[in-house]
Amino acid sequence: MAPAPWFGLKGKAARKTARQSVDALPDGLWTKCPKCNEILFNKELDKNLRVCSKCSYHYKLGAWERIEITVDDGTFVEADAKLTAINPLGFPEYDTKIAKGRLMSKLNEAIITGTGEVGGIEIALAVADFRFMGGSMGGVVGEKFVRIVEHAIEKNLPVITFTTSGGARMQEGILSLMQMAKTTAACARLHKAGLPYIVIFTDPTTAGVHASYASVGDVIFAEPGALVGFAGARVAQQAGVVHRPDNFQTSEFQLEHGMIDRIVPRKDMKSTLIKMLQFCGCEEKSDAA
Amino acid sequence: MAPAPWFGLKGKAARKTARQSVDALPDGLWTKCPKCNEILFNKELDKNLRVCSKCSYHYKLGAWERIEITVDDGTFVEADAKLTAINPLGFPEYDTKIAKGRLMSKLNEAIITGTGEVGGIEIALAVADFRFMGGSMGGVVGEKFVRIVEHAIEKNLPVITFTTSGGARMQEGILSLMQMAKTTAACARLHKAGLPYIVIFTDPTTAGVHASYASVGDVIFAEPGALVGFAGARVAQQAGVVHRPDNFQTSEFQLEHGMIDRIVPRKDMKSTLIKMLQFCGCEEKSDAA
Amino acid sequence: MPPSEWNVLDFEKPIADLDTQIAEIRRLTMERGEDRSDDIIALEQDRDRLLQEIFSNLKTWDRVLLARHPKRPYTLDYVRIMFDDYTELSGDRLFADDHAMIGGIATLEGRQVMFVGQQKGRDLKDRQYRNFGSAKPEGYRKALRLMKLAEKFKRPVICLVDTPAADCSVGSEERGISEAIARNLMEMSTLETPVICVVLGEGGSGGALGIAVADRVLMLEHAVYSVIPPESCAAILWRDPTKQKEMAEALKITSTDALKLGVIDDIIPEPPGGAHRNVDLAARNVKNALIKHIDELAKLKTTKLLDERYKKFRGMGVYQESTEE
Amino acid sequence: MPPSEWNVLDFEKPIADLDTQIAEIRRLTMERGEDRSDDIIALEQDRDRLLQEIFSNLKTWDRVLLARHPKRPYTLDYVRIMFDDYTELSGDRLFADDHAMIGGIATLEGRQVMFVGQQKGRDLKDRQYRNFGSAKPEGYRKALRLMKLAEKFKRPVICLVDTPAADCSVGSEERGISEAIARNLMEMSTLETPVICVVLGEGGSGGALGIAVADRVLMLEHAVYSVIPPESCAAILWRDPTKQKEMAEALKITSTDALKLGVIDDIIPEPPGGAHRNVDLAARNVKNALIKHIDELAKLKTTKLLDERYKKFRGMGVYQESTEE
Ligand SMILES: [Zn+2]
Ligand SMILES: [Zn+2]
Repeated sequence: MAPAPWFGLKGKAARKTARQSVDALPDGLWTKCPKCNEILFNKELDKNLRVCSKCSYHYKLGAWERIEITVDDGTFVEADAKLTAINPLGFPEYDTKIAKGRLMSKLNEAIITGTGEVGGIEIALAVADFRFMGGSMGGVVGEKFVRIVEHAIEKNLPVITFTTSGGARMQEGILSLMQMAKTTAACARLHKAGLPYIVIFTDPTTAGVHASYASVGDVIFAEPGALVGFAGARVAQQAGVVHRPDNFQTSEFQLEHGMIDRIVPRKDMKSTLIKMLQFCGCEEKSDAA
Repeated sequence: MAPAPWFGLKGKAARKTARQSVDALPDGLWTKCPKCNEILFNKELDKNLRVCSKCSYHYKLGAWERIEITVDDGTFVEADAKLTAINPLGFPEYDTKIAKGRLMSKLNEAIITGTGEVGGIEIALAVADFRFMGGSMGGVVGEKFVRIVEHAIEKNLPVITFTTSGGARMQEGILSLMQMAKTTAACARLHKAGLPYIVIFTDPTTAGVHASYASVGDVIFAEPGALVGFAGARVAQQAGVVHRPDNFQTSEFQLEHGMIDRIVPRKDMKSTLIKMLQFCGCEEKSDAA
Repeated sequence: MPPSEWNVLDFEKPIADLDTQIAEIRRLTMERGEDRSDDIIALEQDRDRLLQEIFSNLKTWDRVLLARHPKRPYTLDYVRIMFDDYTELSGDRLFADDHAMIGGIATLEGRQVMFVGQQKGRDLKDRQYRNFGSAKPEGYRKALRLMKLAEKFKRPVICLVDTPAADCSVGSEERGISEAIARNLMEMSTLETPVICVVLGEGGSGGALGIAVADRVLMLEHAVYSVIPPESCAAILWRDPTKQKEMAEALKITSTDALKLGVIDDIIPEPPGGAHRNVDLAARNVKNALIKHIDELAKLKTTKLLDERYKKFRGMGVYQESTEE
Repeated sequence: MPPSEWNVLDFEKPIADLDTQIAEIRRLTMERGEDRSDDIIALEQDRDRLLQEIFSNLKTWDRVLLARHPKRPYTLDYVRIMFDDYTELSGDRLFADDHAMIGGIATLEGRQVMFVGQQKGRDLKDRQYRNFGSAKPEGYRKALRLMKLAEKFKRPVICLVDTPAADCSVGSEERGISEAIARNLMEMSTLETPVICVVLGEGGSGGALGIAVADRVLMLEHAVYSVIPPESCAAILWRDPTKQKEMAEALKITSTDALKLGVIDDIIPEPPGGAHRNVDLAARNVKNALIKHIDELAKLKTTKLLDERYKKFRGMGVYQESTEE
C-alpha cells in the first residue's frame, strides 16, 4: 500500500528541483538533517520520501514531488497552469519577488491544481508550494483553488488539498485578504454538494490560509512536526505574546487541542487518504469508464 | 411593560401557597431574606415579585405564581393536568414521596404545561415547580413536556419553558434517564419546524434537566443567582471535585462561560420575552382571530 | 498471566481456584509428559457447572461489579477484534481531543462505519489518560462531529458505551458538559443515518445517554445501565452509601430489566463467566449483533428511520391519566 | 470636556486650537454678556475651511490614525444611537462570553435585526475588558451562533467591524482562532438571510473578515481595511517597522481604495473632521445606509441573495491567463 520510492521514477531534473530547496551539502551527495544533524545520503533520503531515517524529520516537499508520491502514476492532469499573478496595487518589489519565486520553484505560482487518481479513485487536488513566495495566497492561488473546487462540484469529485503557506500575499493588499472568503465560500459549496473535502497540513501552514480553506475540511490530517497556527511568530511577538508551550503551533499541538484528526507520517499518507475516501463513498474508477 | 404586582390579583389561597415554601416567620407577616438576612414584610415582598428589596435575592416561585407573572391575565389554559405518576419499578418510598410532593406543592406533578398569551402573543408554556420532589423529571414531566411541544408544533406556537429541577427522578430508574432523550427529541422537532424555543433557568436547574431540554434553547435566559449546573454538589463531592470558583454553578458563572444569553431580573422577564418573541417573528394575536 | 493473578471478584474465587488447578495440571502434563487429560476434563466440567450455577444466581450488585470488572474488555478491545480496519479520528475542532471518548472510521466485514465510544484505561497511567472513561464536553462534541461526518457520507454509526458517568470537574462545568450532552441528545435524535448503540460495561447516566440515542440500543448480558450509580443514589436518598446493594436491586439496572422496561432492544449474550473470560467470543457476539442490526436498518428509508427513532424514545416512561382532581 | 482636553492627532491641532478659541469666546459671552457672535462665526468659518483643507489632503497614514482615533465612536456608540431597542445576547455555548465581540437583537426603525460587532474599550480598564477589540475564538463562535439564530428567524444580520486584528494569544491558538474564523467565512457565505457589514474604524485582517462576508460591505469614509497592519507589514517585508507610512500608502487600505478594488460596495460619509466630531451625525449616516441596503436586500429571494453573495467574493482578486510557458 505504501507508495513506491518516488525518486526512482523521476529524471535528473526533478531530483535537482527537490533538493535545491535546503540543506544540501556542497558536493550534492549528502544532506544534513536540520533537526538531528545526522548526515544523510541524498539517494537514501529520496528513497525514504525525504524523511530523516534517524529522527523522522519531514523535509518540505515541492508541489510536484507531493503529487508524485500521492497521485497514481500517470494520472495527474494539471489545471489552469498558465494563471499568473499581476501587481494590482503596483506594490513595490512585488514583480521582482514573483520572478524570484518562479526561479526558486520552477512554478508559475504557489499552488498546483488538477485532477488525478489516488488508489484508483478520481480526485481533484490542490497542492501548495512553499518555495513560491512562502506559499502565500494571492489572486492566482485563490482563483486556481476555487476553479478546481468548482470543477470537483461539477464532476462530483472529492477534493484533497495539501496546504503550506505563510498566509495571505500582502503585496496584493486587501484583495489577498478576500481570497480567504473566496476560497472558503467554494468549500461551503463543496460541502453543500455532499462531497468529501480532505485537508493535509504540511510544514508550515499558517495565518490567512490556516484561517480559511485549510481549516474547514471534513477531516484534517497533518504531517508530523509541521508548523501550524494562526499568527506568525513575528506577528505574535509584535502583539506581545511571550510564553508559549514547547510544542506551540505544531501538528502535535493542534492534535492535542482537537483541531486535527490525525498526524499521518508521510509514508502512510496515501493509504490513509484511500481509506478516508472509501469511507466517504468514493469508489475506484472502473476500467470500463 | 413591567407586569403588575401579581399578588394583588390573587386570592388568599394563592398567597399562602406562594409563601408556604420557605423562610416565612412564624407570624406569617414577615420573612427573613436568606441571602442578606433583611426582615421583609410579606406584602411588600409579594409586590416586589418575591425579590428582596435590599439585595435582589430572587425567591423561588411556584409554577402557578410564575405563570401569573408571565402569562397575560386570564389567557392561560392548562394542558394534561390529570397526568400522574405511577411507580414503575416498585421503588421503595416512591409513593409516599409523590403524596408528599402533592401536599407540598398542591400540584399533581413537577411541571405545569399549557397555552396562553404573553404580550398578546400566543405561546406554549412549560413551567417546573421545585416543590414537587425537587422538580425531578420522571415519566409525567417527560410526557407533559413532550405533549405541549408537540402541540406547539401542530399549532405553530413558540415554546417557553421555565426550568427548575434537581435532575432525573431516580425512583423511576432508567426510565427517568430516558426522559432526557425523549424531551430533547421533541425540542429537535420544534427546531426543525423553525419555531422559537426560549428557556429560562430558575433556581435551581441541574443535572438531568440541565443536560437535556433545558440546554437546547434558541436563547437561554436565567434569573440572577440561580444555581445552574450539571453535577449536584453531592455527586461532585463523591467524584472528588474540591476546589471551585466562588460563583461556581450560578447564573453568573454560566454567563461568563458562554452558556446563557442573559441574566434577566424577574421584573424585566416578561418584557424581555416579548422582545425576543417579536424578534422570532411572533405576532400579537389579532382580535378578530 | 495465570488466572490466579487476575483480579477476581469474591464470587469468582471458587472458579478461579479451579482454573488455577487446571492450569497447574496442564503445566505438569507439559513438563513431565504425564497424561492427565481425564483429570483436566473432570475439573473443567466442575468449573463449568460452577460457573453456570454462580452466574444464574447473580445479585444485581454482583452484576455491577462484573460491569466494572478490572479485567472486563474495554471498547478498544472490541474495536481491535471486531473491525477489519480502524483509523482513529480526533478532536472536537473547538478545544481539545478527549481521550475518554474515541472514534474513527472502521470497516465491519466490509461495511464502512463510523465508530464512537468511551474508553477506560487498564493500568493506573492509562486510566488517568482515559480519565476513567469519563468524557468531557470536548468528548461529546468530538463524538457529535464524527456522527455528523457519518451522516454526510451516509454511513451507519456504532456507539460503544462504557462509562461510569460524564466528567463533572470544574473544567467540564465551565465548558458546558450539560450543553454538550443535551446537544448530542438533540442532534442524535434527528441524525439522518442509522445509529446503533451497545452498552458494553457501565452505562452511566447522562454520560452514557450522550452517545446512546440510537435506532437500536443493545446491552451485553452483564452490562448495567442506570440513571445514577447505586452508591450515589443510596447516599442521596437514604444518606447511606453502604446501602448500594439494595439500591442496585431497586434501580433495576441489569440488561434484563432494561429489556423489560423497553429501554433496550436486545441483549447480547456473554461467554460463560462473563466477557473477560473469553474476549474473542464476546467481541464476536457483539460483532454479529451489529452486523444483523446494521443490515436491517440499511433497508429503512431515512424518514422511516427517524420516525421510528422518535417514536421509540417518545414512548419511554410511564404515567397514568387519572380521573381524580 | 473642552476640545483642548481631547486626545488630538498632530494634524488636528490647528483645528483643536480654533475650537478652543471658539469655546473660550463662548464662555466669555455667557459670563460677561458681551455679544461676540461675529467673532464666533468668523472663527467657525476659519475652522471649517481648515477642516476641509486638512481633510482633503490626508495621507493614508493619517487615515490609519483617524481610524484608531481614541475619540472615534465605537460600535456600542452607534448601537445606542441607531437602534430603537437593543437586547444583548451572550455566549458561544462552548467556552466563554467574549466581550470583544458583542451582539444581540435590535430594532432599526421598526425592523427586527440581529447585530454583531467588535467592541473596543474607551479607558484602560474597559480596554482590557474588551481585549482592545480583538476577539477570541469564542467571540467568532458567538457571532456565528447569533447569525444562525437570525437565519432561523429570517432576520437580517448587521455586522459592525472595528478591530485591530483577531486575538493571537496562546489561549486563542489553543482554542482554534483559525478554525473559528474559517468556519465563519464558510457559514456566512451560505447564511440564508441578508448580511450587511459596516467597517466603522479598523478593519483588521482576518479578524475583521471573520464577520464581514456580507451581501453589502460598507465602509465609513475614514475607516481602513487591510490584510495586515502597516507596521507589521513594514517589519516583515522591509524589516523596518518605522516605514509604516510608506507601507500604509502601498497597501491601499482606505475606503476609496477598497471601493476602487471592488472589495466594498459603498462609502458612508463622515461629518467634517471625522466621526468623532459629530457622533450623532455619523451614526445617522450609518443608520440610513443600513436601512437602505436592508430594504433593498429584503426584496431578493434567498437563492438569488446567496448566488450574488457567492459571485461577489468569487470575483475578487486579480490574475492573468498568460500564454507563455
Ligand atoms: Zn534527523
Ligand atoms: Zn436580601
